[in-house]
Amino acid sequence: MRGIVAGREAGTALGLIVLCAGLWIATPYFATAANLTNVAEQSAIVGVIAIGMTFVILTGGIDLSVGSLVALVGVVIGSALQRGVPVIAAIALGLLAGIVTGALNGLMITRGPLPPFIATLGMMSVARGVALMLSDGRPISGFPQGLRALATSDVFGIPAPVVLMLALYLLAYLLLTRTVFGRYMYAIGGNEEATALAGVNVGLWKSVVYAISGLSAGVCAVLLVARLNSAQPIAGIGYELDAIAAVVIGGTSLLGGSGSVIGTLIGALIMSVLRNGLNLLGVSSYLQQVAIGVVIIAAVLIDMALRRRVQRSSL
Amino acid sequence: MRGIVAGREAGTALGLIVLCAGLWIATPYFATAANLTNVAEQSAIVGVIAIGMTFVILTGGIDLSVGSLVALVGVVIGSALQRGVPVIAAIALGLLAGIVTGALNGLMITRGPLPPFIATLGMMSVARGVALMLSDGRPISGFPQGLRALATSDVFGIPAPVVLMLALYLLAYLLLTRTVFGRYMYAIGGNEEATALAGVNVGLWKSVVYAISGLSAGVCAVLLVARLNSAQPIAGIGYELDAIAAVVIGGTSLLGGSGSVIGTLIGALIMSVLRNGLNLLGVSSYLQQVAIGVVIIAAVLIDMALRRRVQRSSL
Amino acid sequence: MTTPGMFTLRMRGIRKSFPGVLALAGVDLDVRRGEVHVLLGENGAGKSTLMKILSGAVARDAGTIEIDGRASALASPREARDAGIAIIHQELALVPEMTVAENIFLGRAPTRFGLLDQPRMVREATTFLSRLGANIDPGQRVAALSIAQRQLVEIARALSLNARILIMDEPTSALTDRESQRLFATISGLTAQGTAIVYISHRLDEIFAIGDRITVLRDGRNVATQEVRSADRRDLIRLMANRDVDEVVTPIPRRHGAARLRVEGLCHGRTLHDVSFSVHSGEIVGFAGLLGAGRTEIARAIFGLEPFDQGRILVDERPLAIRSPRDAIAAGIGFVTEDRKREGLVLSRSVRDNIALPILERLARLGIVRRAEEQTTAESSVRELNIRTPSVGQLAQNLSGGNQQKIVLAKWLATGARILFLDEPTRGIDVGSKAEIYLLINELAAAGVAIVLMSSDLPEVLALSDRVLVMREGRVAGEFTRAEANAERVMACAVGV
Amino acid sequence: NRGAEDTARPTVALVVKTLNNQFFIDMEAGAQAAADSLGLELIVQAPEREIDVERQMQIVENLIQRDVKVLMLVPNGSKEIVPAVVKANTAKIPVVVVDSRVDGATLKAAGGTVATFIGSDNEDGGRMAGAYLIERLAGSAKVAVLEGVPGHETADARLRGFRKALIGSAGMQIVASQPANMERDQAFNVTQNILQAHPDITALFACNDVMALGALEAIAAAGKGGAISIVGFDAQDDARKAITEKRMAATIAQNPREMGRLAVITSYRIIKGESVPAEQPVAISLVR
Ligand SMILES: Nc1ncnc2c1ncn2[C@@H]1O[C@H](COP(=O)(O)OP(=O)(O)OP(=O)(O)O)[C@@H](O)[C@H]1O
Ligand SMILES: Nc1ncnc2c1ncn2[C@@H]1O[C@H](COP(=O)(O)OP(=O)(O)OP(=O)(O)O)[C@@H](O)[C@H]1O
Ligand SMILES: [Mg+2]
Ligand SMILES: [Mg+2]
Repeated sequence: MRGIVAGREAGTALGLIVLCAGLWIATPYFATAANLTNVAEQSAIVGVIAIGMTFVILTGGIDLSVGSLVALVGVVIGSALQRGVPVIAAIALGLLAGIVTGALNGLMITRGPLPPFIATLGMMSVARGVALMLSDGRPISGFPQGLRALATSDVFGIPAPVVLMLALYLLAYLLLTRTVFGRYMYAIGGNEEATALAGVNVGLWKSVVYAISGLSAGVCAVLLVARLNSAQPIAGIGYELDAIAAVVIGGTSLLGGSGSVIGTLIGALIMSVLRNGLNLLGVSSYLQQVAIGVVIIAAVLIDMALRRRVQRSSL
Repeated sequence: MRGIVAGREAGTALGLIVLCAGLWIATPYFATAANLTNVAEQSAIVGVIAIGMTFVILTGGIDLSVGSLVALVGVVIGSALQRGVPVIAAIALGLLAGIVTGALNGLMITRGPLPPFIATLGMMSVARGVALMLSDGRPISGFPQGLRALATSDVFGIPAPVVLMLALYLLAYLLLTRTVFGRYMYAIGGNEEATALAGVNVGLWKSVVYAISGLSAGVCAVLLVARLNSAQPIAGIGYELDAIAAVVIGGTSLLGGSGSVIGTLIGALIMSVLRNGLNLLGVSSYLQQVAIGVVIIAAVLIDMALRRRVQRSSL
Repeated sequence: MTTPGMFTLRMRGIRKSFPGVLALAGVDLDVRRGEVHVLLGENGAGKSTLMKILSGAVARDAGTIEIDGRASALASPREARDAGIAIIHQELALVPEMTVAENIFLGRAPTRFGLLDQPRMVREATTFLSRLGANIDPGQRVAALSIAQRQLVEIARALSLNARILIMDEPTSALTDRESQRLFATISGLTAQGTAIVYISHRLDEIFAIGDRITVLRDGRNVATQEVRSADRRDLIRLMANRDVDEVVTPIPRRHGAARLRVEGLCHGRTLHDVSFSVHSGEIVGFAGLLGAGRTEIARAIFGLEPFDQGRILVDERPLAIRSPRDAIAAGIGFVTEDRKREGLVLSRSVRDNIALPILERLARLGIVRRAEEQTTAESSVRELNIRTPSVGQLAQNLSGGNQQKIVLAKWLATGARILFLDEPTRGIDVGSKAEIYLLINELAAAGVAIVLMSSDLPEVLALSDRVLVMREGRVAGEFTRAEANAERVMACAVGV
Repeated sequence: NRGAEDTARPTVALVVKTLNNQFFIDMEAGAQAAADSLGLELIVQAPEREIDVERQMQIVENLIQRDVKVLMLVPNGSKEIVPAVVKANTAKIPVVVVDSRVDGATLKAAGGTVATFIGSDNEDGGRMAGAYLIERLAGSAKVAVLEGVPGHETADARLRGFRKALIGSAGMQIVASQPANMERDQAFNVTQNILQAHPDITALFACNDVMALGALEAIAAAGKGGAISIVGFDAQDDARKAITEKRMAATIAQNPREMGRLAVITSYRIIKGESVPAEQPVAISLVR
């Protein structure tokens, strides 16, 4: 198993390396320290959501509501700050909103029981609507510097958002590989019935997973608000697809039960390196869409091919 | 089993009835012949795509590229007409483009083999880019009346698009329930390995299913172009989600293997009745989003509950 | 130390009905501490349902359960486990993507400071597996195991719970003699420590070997409970089937025609080495061997499921390139697979659809299924193998294990294959139906079908086969005619002494 | 192979809201023409979605890495884009703002500067549209409005302008105001539905021509062609055509080509070291 997981990530990693090598040759602006930092920073936004999404997908589910949650949490934080709530409190409030909404998804899915796709599709629409109502559809801005610092400050030259993202990925990695909860996620995704028969409280753990997804959407919202120095009710549209793409490019199976959070990180990097490269090369924005599609497909193809190779040789 | 299928649709149907009853009471404008014709006409667009989507989902797959295919096919037809190609030929050309792109999806999925989600996500981006390139991002318009007639003419007062949609649903229903191909779709979705072991050429049939999905996106494009009297490279954004929602609201399982196309039709109607009602009631744009989400969830909940009831009482 | 004879478990008036089926119509069951209590009954009698209720997997409609005199709800698997009840499921309940060790400790993995204790998990898994004499790597993914190996993992898991009441629902259905013997040894060890065991099996010999008392169910009702000592085989069968069943297989006299299938020098990775054999029309060739000897692999390779490295396959003496099951079926080959859940059935579809699947093209005109014909075909197969189902419209997943197995058989019989591979064809099938199936196999052979029988049930192989080939570590280790073949010789050859 | 990069021609970048919208395609055309005549290398980039500020910010950040000489920017969010502008400032890249303004207060607070603003005010455009309808319908009409993407600034500004214009005259009554997300097919459906509830409307204002044209088809399909005065925004070719055919009443022209041309010329002057005016208004005009 270890071997295969390693192999899986090797596949995605290779994809990333190929991409970077290509860009390094194609343009002198890519392989500069400044630009690479810049890329890492840009990957943080979707990268953070993708953590929760990895958990959800590992259990065989999906969460389409994250994009709207980013907006909702952002607006909650924004209006809290406007009412003079201290930054820390406002952030806590926002994250709480994210967790609660996520848990609500979990409840609908486990108690309903609704297909995750439907429950979160509905929530996607509801959360967006609520975000718009809370903010009257207007962006909220003018925040204390404390918040902004989250986006601007850095640790030994590494931007704070990147540090935060990496820390969260490390945490998620340990959670998945070292804890009972982690094994449950794999088990539920692999064979929910068997897991329930083994006496695992599947309903509870699934709800927790969706709550975590809500939380990671919340963290993303914090980063986004700090970055744009404004909370927008229409933020985050389409993030769910980017996050899912990162997860699947990272080698996690949409059927659940197999995958890794490291792969997801690489997947997220592939996406932002690609976008960065296309901008640097000044590719026409139409051609960019074609290129993005092609690379998503190519990345997974490489991954698959390499994984077969690994599995065969592991006999 | 017959009983259960009937029950499944009964559930969705009940949802639709409840919704209509509510609107009928809430506004005098809803239950008019003219308005109901409208609703039917508006449901045709997504309704047609949802047919192909039902097939894809029945086999355990998903097709995210349909929205972009609508744009691509539209642009192909549009530019053909501009170059003076006769209407019939232009339409044929467009549908062919749809089939080919769909088959391409199928090929990536069966030969790659790529997860349907990834293959079609990539295609979603590629097809959109190509549509934009073909049209320079500009809408194409000014078409012969022959095309327009597709949208404006009617049969005994029933708009042509509605007639076409109903005809296609009848066809799909027969295909699923009466033909070998139909059985294969259910079998593949239920247990692909066992089906292959029974000597079914799974790869072939899956490719056909995606080609059909491409075709139904093409037909939708024709209706859309005729309706708007213009071909737009940004048409169809988000249609994939509407179509999937219609399918799942219609009681088809995203895991594949069980579901029905009649349910999908009802699901599509629910979506357009809802949007229509919200407009008639003049609900604020923000509240509309909340309402849409709530209804999607409620519809499926009713469906689920009733289905359990039916199964219990089917003694 | 409690006095023997005191009840550990008392179930009273257990009722359970499913849509269209009354599975249990008020069943009683008493199990004593330290005894092996056998549950006997035809396919669909209600054995598994009763045990699923006892293990908290299924909710009962009515009835009470007492453990050591205390009433217990047993509303969830967790509750049952805490009450000291462990179960080996008939339909293996494992997580394919996870390792053997992880499966064994699923739901109660050992931890240190809240973190998983991987090494300890592997260590303990190894001990339980070796206690069963199974050399399975605890780090291996379950998906890569054969059905028999999976069954051993399930057993190891149940043992690791060291429960007071241990339910075994057909634990040996895919095991060969050797593993079964090891299991029985383990069982007597447990009973000696006072563990009560509820044992379900369709292999009567086992029951006489290890059982203390027997409870017979029929159509969800108690028929009898008696001491094994005083029990008589024929009576038991009559109690189960409510009719007389002739167990002795009398081979129908038949002529062996030309070689239908000839396999030459088949090699596949580490599982098959230079396997050669031939099957003639009207002949039944049995494959014996230990678990993992490579029988299933042969069938998989020939059926186009595993691209083999070397070797030729000739059908009617003409070399064939078989790349997919489609090719195999076109060449008149059928394959009753050992893993009905994963390879045999589309569980979410009806009995009808499952039986018709391989022959749909034949049942159709211009791609339109002739439903009347489909219906009659399905119904006649259901009658022929008396599959217990309310209707052919019932979903396969709602049938009992044995009846599911019968569907797989029916499906392939319907194709009218001229060469038939049967891999564990009677796995989990009751005595009565077994006899019918044996008869059927004989009739097929008499009708000129070439049959390859792969079974872990040695008596079965010996009774049916005209020739017996013995596999050992992927090689054909020996060949015996019906006259030469007997249990001792075959086992000796299989083990390699 | 740096060949492509270090041509003698200085590189300038134009980042618009999206290139799926005719308005910005025209702006690009105007800019490209000017760039060619002035011998400038022009990069045009845009997010896929017109409302995606964060993507636009990424594009700006990336182009800063490519050290373009001047950055011409059509912000997707007047306040949200400020951090990106500041980044450009720190990279010593002059910023030319086009069409939509960067919020002055926020910019000052963040210590950022822009070289100049070229464009016209969406709110004025909305007001102009309103005024025209009042005049055309003699101050009395039941009006339907097609809103843009809820919460999107450009459309909201136009809407604000339109509403303000109508405040004065009591006869002008907005009976329905619904979102159609700037899309043609949604505009068609929403209009169809509005006509059911309010068959008696005599005027319709859409926040862009794409929606206006969708409404046009719906009204025609309902057999009300000509009975309802439709006013759009952006003056797309199709809209101009519909107006000459008397199927549409009017639209607001912001002249994106001129904006693009002016932006590039300004950039050229900045590179040359010349000083440029802080405000370069581009006339809005009513096309009728
Ligand atoms: N989930 C279910 N839904 C509907 N019917 C069911 C379900 N589970 C079991 N049954 C029916 O209940 C009856 C008893 O099934 P059960 O599995 O207990 O039989 P069994 O004695 O274990 O048979 P076998 O020896 O084949 O395992 C059968 O007729 C079966 O079809
Ligand atoms: N479906 C399968 N997937 C992967 N490996 C398998 C599969 N079936 C068998 N194997 C492996 O191939 C080897 C031969 O197993 P096979 O099943 O052919 O033995 P067998 O003689 O059929 O005994 P049994 O079927 O009782 O295990 C074993 O090492 C087993 O682990
Ligand atoms: Mg059973
Ligand atoms: Mg086997």
